[in-house]
Amino acid sequence: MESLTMGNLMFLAPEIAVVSTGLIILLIGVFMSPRTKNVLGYLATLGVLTALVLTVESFGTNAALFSGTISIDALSQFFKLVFLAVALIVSLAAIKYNENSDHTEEFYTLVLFATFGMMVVASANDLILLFCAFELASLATYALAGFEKQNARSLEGAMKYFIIGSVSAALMLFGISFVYGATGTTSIPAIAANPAILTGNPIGLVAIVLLIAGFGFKMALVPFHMWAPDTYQGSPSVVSALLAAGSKKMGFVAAFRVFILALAALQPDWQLAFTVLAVVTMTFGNVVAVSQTSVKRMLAYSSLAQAGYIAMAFVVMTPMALTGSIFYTLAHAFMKAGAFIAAAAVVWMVSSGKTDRLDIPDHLDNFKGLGKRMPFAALSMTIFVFALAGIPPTAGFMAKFVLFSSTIQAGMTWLAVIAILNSALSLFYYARLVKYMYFLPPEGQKIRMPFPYAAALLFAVAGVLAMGLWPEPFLQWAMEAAKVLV
Amino acid sequence: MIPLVFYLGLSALLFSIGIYGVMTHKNGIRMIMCIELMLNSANLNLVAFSSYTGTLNGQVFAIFSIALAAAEAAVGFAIFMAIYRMHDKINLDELKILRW
Amino acid sequence: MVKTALEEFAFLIPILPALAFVITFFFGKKMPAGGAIFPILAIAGSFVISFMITLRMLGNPEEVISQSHSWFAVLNFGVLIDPLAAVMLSMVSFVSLLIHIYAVSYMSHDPGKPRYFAETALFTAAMLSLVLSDNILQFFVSWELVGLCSYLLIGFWFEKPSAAAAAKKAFLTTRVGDVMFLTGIIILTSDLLKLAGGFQDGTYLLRFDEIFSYIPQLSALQANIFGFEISHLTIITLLFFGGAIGKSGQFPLHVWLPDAMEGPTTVSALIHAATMVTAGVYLVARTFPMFIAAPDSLMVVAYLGGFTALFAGTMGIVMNDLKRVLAYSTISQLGYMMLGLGLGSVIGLEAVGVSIFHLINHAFFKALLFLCAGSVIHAVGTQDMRELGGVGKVMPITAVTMTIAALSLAGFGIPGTLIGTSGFFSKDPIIEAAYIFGEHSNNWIPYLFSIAAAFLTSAYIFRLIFMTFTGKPRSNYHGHESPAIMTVPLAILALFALVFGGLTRTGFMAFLEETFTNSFVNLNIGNLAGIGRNELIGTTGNEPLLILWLPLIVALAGLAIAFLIYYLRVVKLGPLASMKNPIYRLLYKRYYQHEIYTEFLSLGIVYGVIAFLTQVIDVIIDSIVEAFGIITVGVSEELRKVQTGVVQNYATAVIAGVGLLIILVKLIMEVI
Amino acid sequence: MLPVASLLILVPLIFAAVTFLTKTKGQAAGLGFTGSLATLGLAIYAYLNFESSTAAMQFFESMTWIPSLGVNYSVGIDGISMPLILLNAIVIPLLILYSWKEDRESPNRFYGLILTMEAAVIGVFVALDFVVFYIFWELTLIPLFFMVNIWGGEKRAHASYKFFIYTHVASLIMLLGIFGLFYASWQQTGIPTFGIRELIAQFQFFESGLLKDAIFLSIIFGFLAKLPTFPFHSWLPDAYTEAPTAGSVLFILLKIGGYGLFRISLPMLPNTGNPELMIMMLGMLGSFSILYGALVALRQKDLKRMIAYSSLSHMGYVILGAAGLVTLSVSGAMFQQFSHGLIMSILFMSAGAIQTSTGTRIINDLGGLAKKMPKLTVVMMVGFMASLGLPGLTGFIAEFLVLAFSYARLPGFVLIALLVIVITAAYHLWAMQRAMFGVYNEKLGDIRDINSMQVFSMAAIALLVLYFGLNPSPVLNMMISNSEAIVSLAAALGV
Repeated sequence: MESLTMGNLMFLAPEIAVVSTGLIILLIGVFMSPRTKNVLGYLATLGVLTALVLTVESFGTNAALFSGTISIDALSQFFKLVFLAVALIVSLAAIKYNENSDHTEEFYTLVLFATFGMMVVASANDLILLFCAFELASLATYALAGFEKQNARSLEGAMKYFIIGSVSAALMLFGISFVYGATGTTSIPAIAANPAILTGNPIGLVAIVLLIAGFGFKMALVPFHMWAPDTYQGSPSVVSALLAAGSKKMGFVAAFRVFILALAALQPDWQLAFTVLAVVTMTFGNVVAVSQTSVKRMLAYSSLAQAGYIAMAFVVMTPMALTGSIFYTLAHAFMKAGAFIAAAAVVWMVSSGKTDRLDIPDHLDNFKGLGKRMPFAALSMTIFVFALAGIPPTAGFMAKFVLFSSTIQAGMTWLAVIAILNSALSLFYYARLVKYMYFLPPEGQKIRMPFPYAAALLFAVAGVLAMGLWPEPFLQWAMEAAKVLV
Repeated sequence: MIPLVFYLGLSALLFSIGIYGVMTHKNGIRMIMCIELMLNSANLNLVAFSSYTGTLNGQVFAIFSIALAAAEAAVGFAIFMAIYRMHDKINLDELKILRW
Repeated sequence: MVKTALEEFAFLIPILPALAFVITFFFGKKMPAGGAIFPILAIAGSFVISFMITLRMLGNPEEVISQSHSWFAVLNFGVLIDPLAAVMLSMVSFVSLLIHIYAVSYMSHDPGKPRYFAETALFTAAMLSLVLSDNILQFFVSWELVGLCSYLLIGFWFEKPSAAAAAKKAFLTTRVGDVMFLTGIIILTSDLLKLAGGFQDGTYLLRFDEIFSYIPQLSALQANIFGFEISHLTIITLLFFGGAIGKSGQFPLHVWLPDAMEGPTTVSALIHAATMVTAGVYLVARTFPMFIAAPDSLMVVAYLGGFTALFAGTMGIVMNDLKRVLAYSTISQLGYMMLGLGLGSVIGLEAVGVSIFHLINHAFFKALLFLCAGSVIHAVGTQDMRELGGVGKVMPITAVTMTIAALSLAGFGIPGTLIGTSGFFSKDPIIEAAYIFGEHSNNWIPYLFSIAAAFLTSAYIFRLIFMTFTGKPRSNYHGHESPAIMTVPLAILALFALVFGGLTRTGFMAFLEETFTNSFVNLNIGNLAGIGRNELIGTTGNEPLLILWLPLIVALAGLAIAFLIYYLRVVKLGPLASMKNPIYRLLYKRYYQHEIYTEFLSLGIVYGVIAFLTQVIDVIIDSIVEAFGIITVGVSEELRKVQTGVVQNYATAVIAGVGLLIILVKLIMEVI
Repeated sequence: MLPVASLLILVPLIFAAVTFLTKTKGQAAGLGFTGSLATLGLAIYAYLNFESSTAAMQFFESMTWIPSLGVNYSVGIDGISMPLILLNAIVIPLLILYSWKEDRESPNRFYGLILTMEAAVIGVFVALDFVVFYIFWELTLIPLFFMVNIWGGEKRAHASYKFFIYTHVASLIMLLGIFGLFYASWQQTGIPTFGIRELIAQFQFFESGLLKDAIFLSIIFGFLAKLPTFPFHSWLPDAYTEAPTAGSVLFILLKIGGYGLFRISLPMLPNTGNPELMIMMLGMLGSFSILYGALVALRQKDLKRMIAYSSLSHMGYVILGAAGLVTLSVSGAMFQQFSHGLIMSILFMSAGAIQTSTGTRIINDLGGLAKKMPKLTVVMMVGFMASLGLPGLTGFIAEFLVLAFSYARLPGFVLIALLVIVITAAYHLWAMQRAMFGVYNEKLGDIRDINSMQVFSMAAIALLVLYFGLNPSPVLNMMISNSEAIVSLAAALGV
């Protein structure tokens, strides 16, 4: 039990940066008038950026803090990178979203606290901490999802998110309690140390499935996904970006740590479970996405499918596969966050222009001729959807490239074929979006793109293309992260 | 001393009741109560295990989770308040604009 | 091979007209007479060169001109002028020259002059290159090009639907033959590669000497088709002959030639009488060593040729269209040439001499016939003989020259002497050869064919003469004699049609005998015949007197009948020559070829059935692909309904998911 | 020595990027044309410095890209790719000239996409690393997808989806094969590499014949669907027909399927579990495509659709020649790719011109156009004659080589192909007679002949068809030295 020194506090510098920014914003926000509150957005962005830099700085460091409840390793750092990247995009875009609202400080505080929660989950090495951080992130995002108190959709989305979220929290806690009961500890390494007790008895299986349900809710794996489409569609686009790109990954990192590290002994069981879930999820997501008319809902289903791909790592379980899916999480963070921000831009355009249909602001028809109305938004959206479809040279392609190839390496050709057919199918609805944006006549005049959206999109596009054209460094990091797991 | 199985049985029972409630009830408040029920059954588990395994993590954990449950309830009620303001009732099954 | 300045120019023979084509095609519009002058000069040049070469070659036939250049891969293009090629070159360039001159006037009123002269020039170039090609591939290339020009020129008046249709028919029908020819070449190529064991440096695959040098091995290769052991050489030669059938309008691929008369008459004269249609005969003559060394091939040639000669005659006798009669006569004469070549199985190399001799003479008198017909049509404006009559009075020169041509075609002359028309000296030997063949193999069919055809020939040609030039005008036309520029070529041709045969008979034969024994190839036809199981016996000219006279007698008979019916009109064949008479109808409908080929085979079977079925398959394949999309969308539409929007159901789903997952994993774990 | 291979990709790409930013049509067309000319210049430079007599890789460049996956950016040019690069570099400037006078919405996109396409296609040709290869391979989809969708016909959306997804699936299956190749060789050598030549060289050492066949088949499927060949052609007629003229021509220049066949599949073929069977399969597909395409084309009412099917029929020769696996048959197949590119460009340009001036493509609604459009008729005649394999034009050289030299190995299939020649002639002449000859259909009103730009571009291509038909050696020799290399590989294994 080592004392809390300045030295090892430095390892938490990113987290501290995020939290303190959040608190500061909360404090000073109270004394600001709505017009001046835009500053907060930039402040938050700055804070996240700092944290991002600090995280990248601290790559390659390994440490165990607070009597081993927190472990700083490649895995945690990588996922912090993911979360911070998303947080950056979101807070940039949110500057426009929060224009002249007097709840700006609350919004940013919630975003930052949610990010903090995710970051802690990424490095949590003890089930208690993991659960608490998980809940922290969840609670913050519940509030965010329902942020538009006057908007029925937002509220409904938040409600569903909340109910299913807390149910699965309960399931998770129940599962954890069994694990604890069987092993007598909550520390992940310790659990891994004495697997014997779990393997034999049936509650091991129950515990696993309950945990899968708990994490699967965040990962949005079928059938724990039901909330996702509604919430993604209902809640403000920037929040949807945070949910789809950020908190989803939190589910994955938690699952990585708990299953692969703690419950390695029960691999056959959860491997099997994940096989079913992955296949069902990717297929369901892609098939249902085909018939969607609300773009955000379509993106929601597509992110189901993506979750299915990422979950293939639990099935294949080779270093390559883990590298692939970890790489995929970052790629997906950029693609999906970017896509939602683009949708946000369109929603803003629609609500600012009176002509278009407002009942479903993100309806496909509102994307008609976007190439003419908001060229940059259209272009970046095109890049994102083609990336999601895995068309080179984008992050999506590289991610699929590594992940799918790993299934071949592991000799699971059948899985590869399923995944490939799925990604071919996904092209169908992505291409349709492109068609609406470029091939249909615009209904309305050209609109200047607000800077915050532009900046956020630019960052996302940069990420997508960078990971597609120069994947080497990211791959290296992902490999390092994967090493932690095997 | 009461065998562990009893505790587990009880918590399982509570948990099932909670599940049943979540699945059947329409009213938001009741649902939250059911969820609390599920959480608490888990807490019961934790405490029972902790006393049987002789480690304290369980009890610590239980306290944490109680706190979290409270926070959760708070957020939940906030959302329901907003819903209530809009619809004058919180029958959750009637909120289905978002579907398909 | 002695180098002389002359053969340095050999390559110019085809090049000059080709250049003329380019110039006339692009700049003809701005020039007088549509730039006819260039083709005429160019072809004159080609004629001079070829004629001088021929003259020199008469001196020492062993010294042939042969130049080869690599074209691509192992194939080459080149010039080979041996006696056979020499005479053909001279004839082609000469006739083409005359017809070009004639055309200056004949086409004078046509706006499309430049195109016409360009295309005929191109044709001449292609034809000449065909004649002097030293390898089978170049031969085929030129072969196709003349086909193209024929297509273009038949369709010269493309606004006329009938012309466009005829052009297409001609191209397609000959195409059938061409494909056989090409197949032959392809089989030959792969056989040669097999025999030569890959590519030899320095030698050009597909050059005639190379091909001929492998004849024995080729003949030795056996293929088993439907249980018959057939020599590759036979297959190849028959496929070549297939090409010849198409080009030279032999049965059953002759149908295009009569329709081809839709083109300008000069075109018919040049392409569909004198030169192109004889390419088939030339092909067989050119590859004669292969034919004679291939068992049974020459037999087929003989039968088909003889049959065509008769078959076409029967149709010629009922046609009322001036040019169609001539067209059928052309087919029939080409049949004679084929027959002559086919009889090489008994008279050996002499066959080449005989039939090429007939080819040359035919070129003269048939071109003459067409040009005369042309001048009649040009003057009178119709080519339906039922509307003509008495044209002789207004167009004396035309009448005279045409009569000479007719005599030559019918083959009048006194056997045993040197008195007689060209046709006589070249046609009778063929008939005699047929007799020898019959005598030797007790198989008189070819002979009967040829005699009967001879009778029909004189019958239909004099029917034409009488109907056209004698009697009263049967319609009010305003004829006038054609200008000198047209009549002079007529006169020249008439001269040749009259005396060429008589003058050159013996020398010509002897000259052509040298074709395959010279500095290029040196073959012993006797041995080759042995390989082909053909025994050569004797030569023509010493048969019983009756046999020598018989052709003349039947010709006279034909003349007499035509005279009675169409000049004196003492015999009325009202019912006989009416549609009620089934035989007449059969002939007049040309044995229902159109119905059988065009409507039944092409439109019915190929287009209507096969292509249709394929299209159905295509639709099926396509709809399978489409089905994927449709099914996916449908499934999606249904599956999205799972998302009811009621939160309790969502919770239920979660719980159910947990339950199911536990059971599933449990079960599978048990199984494994 | 310039790094030509890379420049050939970069130059059009850069010009494309700039073109997208232009505002007026003048700028767009001008920039596009300059860009394509620059590319042509590079291609000619490459050709002049190209050594035809060797099969070795020339203008080779390589640099590491993703070391952890053994991916290198390596490019080079040899006798297989050089002619196809030339083909693209030559036709695309002419294509831009052809469409010079057409005014259409957002020209900047139009010309930008054309250049992007050129870059992508050339990228496929020069790529020597499977990843680079695949990236450009997929990249070719996007410009065409946009082309068809923005400027296409009525059913453009449907057609473009069909094409996009169909070929994408095929490419993904190919990608699986590539993965298999990659890992199998990684296991053996212990070094990860995506180098095309290295992997192909390693292919023969794989133990399991089944694995080999699986890899071979899945890779070749991608190529066959792209060529395309019966029965994987359903996307072709719709896409070719609905595309704007420029799009159809770009489709025609998209010779990557056949290229892959020669670059990747043929060298692998002798080492597969059962080479004879594979050869038979290819031969069958080839001759069936020839027959099938011709028969279906025979019944088409739509001129463009007929041309599309005839293109299918012609591509059959590529497969047949490849299956022949004799130096000259393979060269013939390669030459067919080259000649097909030129000829079909003329045909689609003609069809496009007819549609723009008469407003219809239905053959029976046309008639007697020769009277009103003499210039077009002449060029179109050359195209049609070349397409039906008239000697003296490129089509014949290719077909003769393929047929004559595949015969030894696949006589039956060659005979089928020979029969088809008549059908081919039939539908070409039928269309010619109905559309161009006969009485002018007055319902079409007063129509204009093709403009001078179009005359120039089409005539230029026609002259190339004629020139390479009379003197194929310049192109053919490059191919021969490479086909020798391929065939000797096979011969060494007694295939």
